[in-house]
Amino acid sequence: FLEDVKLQAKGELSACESRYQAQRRITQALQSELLQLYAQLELDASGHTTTTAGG
Amino acid sequence: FLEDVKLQAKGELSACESRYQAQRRITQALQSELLQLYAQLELDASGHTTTTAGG
Amino acid sequence: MAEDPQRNFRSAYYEKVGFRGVEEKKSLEILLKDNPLDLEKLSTFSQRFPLPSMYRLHVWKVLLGILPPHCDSHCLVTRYRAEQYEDVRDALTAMRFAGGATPTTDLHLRMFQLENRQLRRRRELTAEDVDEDFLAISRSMEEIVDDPVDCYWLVKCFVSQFHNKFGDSIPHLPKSLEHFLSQEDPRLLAQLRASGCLAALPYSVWFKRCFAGCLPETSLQRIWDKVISGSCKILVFVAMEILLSYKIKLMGMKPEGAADFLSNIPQDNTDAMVTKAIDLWHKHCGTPMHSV
Repeated sequence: FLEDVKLQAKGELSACESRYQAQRRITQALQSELLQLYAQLELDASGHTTTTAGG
Repeated sequence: FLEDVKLQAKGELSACESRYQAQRRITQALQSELLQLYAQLELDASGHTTTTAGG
Repeated sequence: MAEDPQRNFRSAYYEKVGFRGVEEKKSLEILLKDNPLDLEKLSTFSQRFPLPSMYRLHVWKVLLGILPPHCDSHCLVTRYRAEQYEDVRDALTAMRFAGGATPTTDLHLRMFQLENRQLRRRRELTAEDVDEDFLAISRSMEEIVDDPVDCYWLVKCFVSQFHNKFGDSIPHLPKSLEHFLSQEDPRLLAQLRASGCLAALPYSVWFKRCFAGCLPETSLQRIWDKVISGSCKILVFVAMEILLSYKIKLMGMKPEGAADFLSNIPQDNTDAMVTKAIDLWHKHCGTPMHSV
């Protein structure tokens, strides 16, 4: 009986844990996408400045 | 004893739930930041075109 | 206790007229009433008998660990699974990997890659990031499962379990096919070897995609019953039965022609082929009690 309760809890916890882990992977993916975008924005900004200076 | 095990399981599950919720808030913040950045990048891109056309 | 003669008569009768399934369905229903579910018994059942279609997806989910053995938890866990699906899907939408027009199979591939930390940034994606094996399995699963959440979880867990459990065995399956073919039809084997066809067989469709895209879903799901419940050997016997069925045709073919033909076999007779393949598998590997 006790084992049964433990097993049931384990099943629920592992599904909950998997949902949490997915969130962590999502965070990582979003962060790396954001980093890339910021880098691009800066590149664009500096490119823009050059154009303005040239004109 | 049984009650004890059940309570412990409940505690672990609710800890997992709150970790999940915290991580979820993070990803939602990141997602809205991402949306804004995309918008800004597109604005820059279209602004750029106008400048070139004007010059 | 004496056996119930009437029951035996009825079973024999059902068997004769093709209603053996009625008895099987009843015994599966008894297994499904267990709480917690007995995974070993469910595996054994689905190794021995075809799963009735009304219970197939439920049994698959339990065997693949998408649902836990305790039935009282199914409701909660189903909610967790649905939330996880939505979380990953929404993130991919935010990252512009997916939009309204993205085919479900592509979305599911990216979701799978994100969950396995294999998703590269959108601008860095190359043709190598398109996993054709995953997509083929995903397309077939989509024909079998209506609900996208269920479909994603089934593909994800099917593919993961297949790699974890059988990853080491898959490279040996072609040798295994030769071994069993040498017992069933040594002349055919010799002929295939001599003509060069043996080396050109579509092994990756057969053994990496588990026949997805090669057989229609009605036949496919009966093979996947066996794979999901723990056997990759069944794939060898399906391959062998295909070779035996088209023996005469194959005898006169060149390797390219054979590869082409076997990758696009006629779809009309596949149910009977799968039935024969399962019989062959039981014959060579024994009727499984706790078999692999």
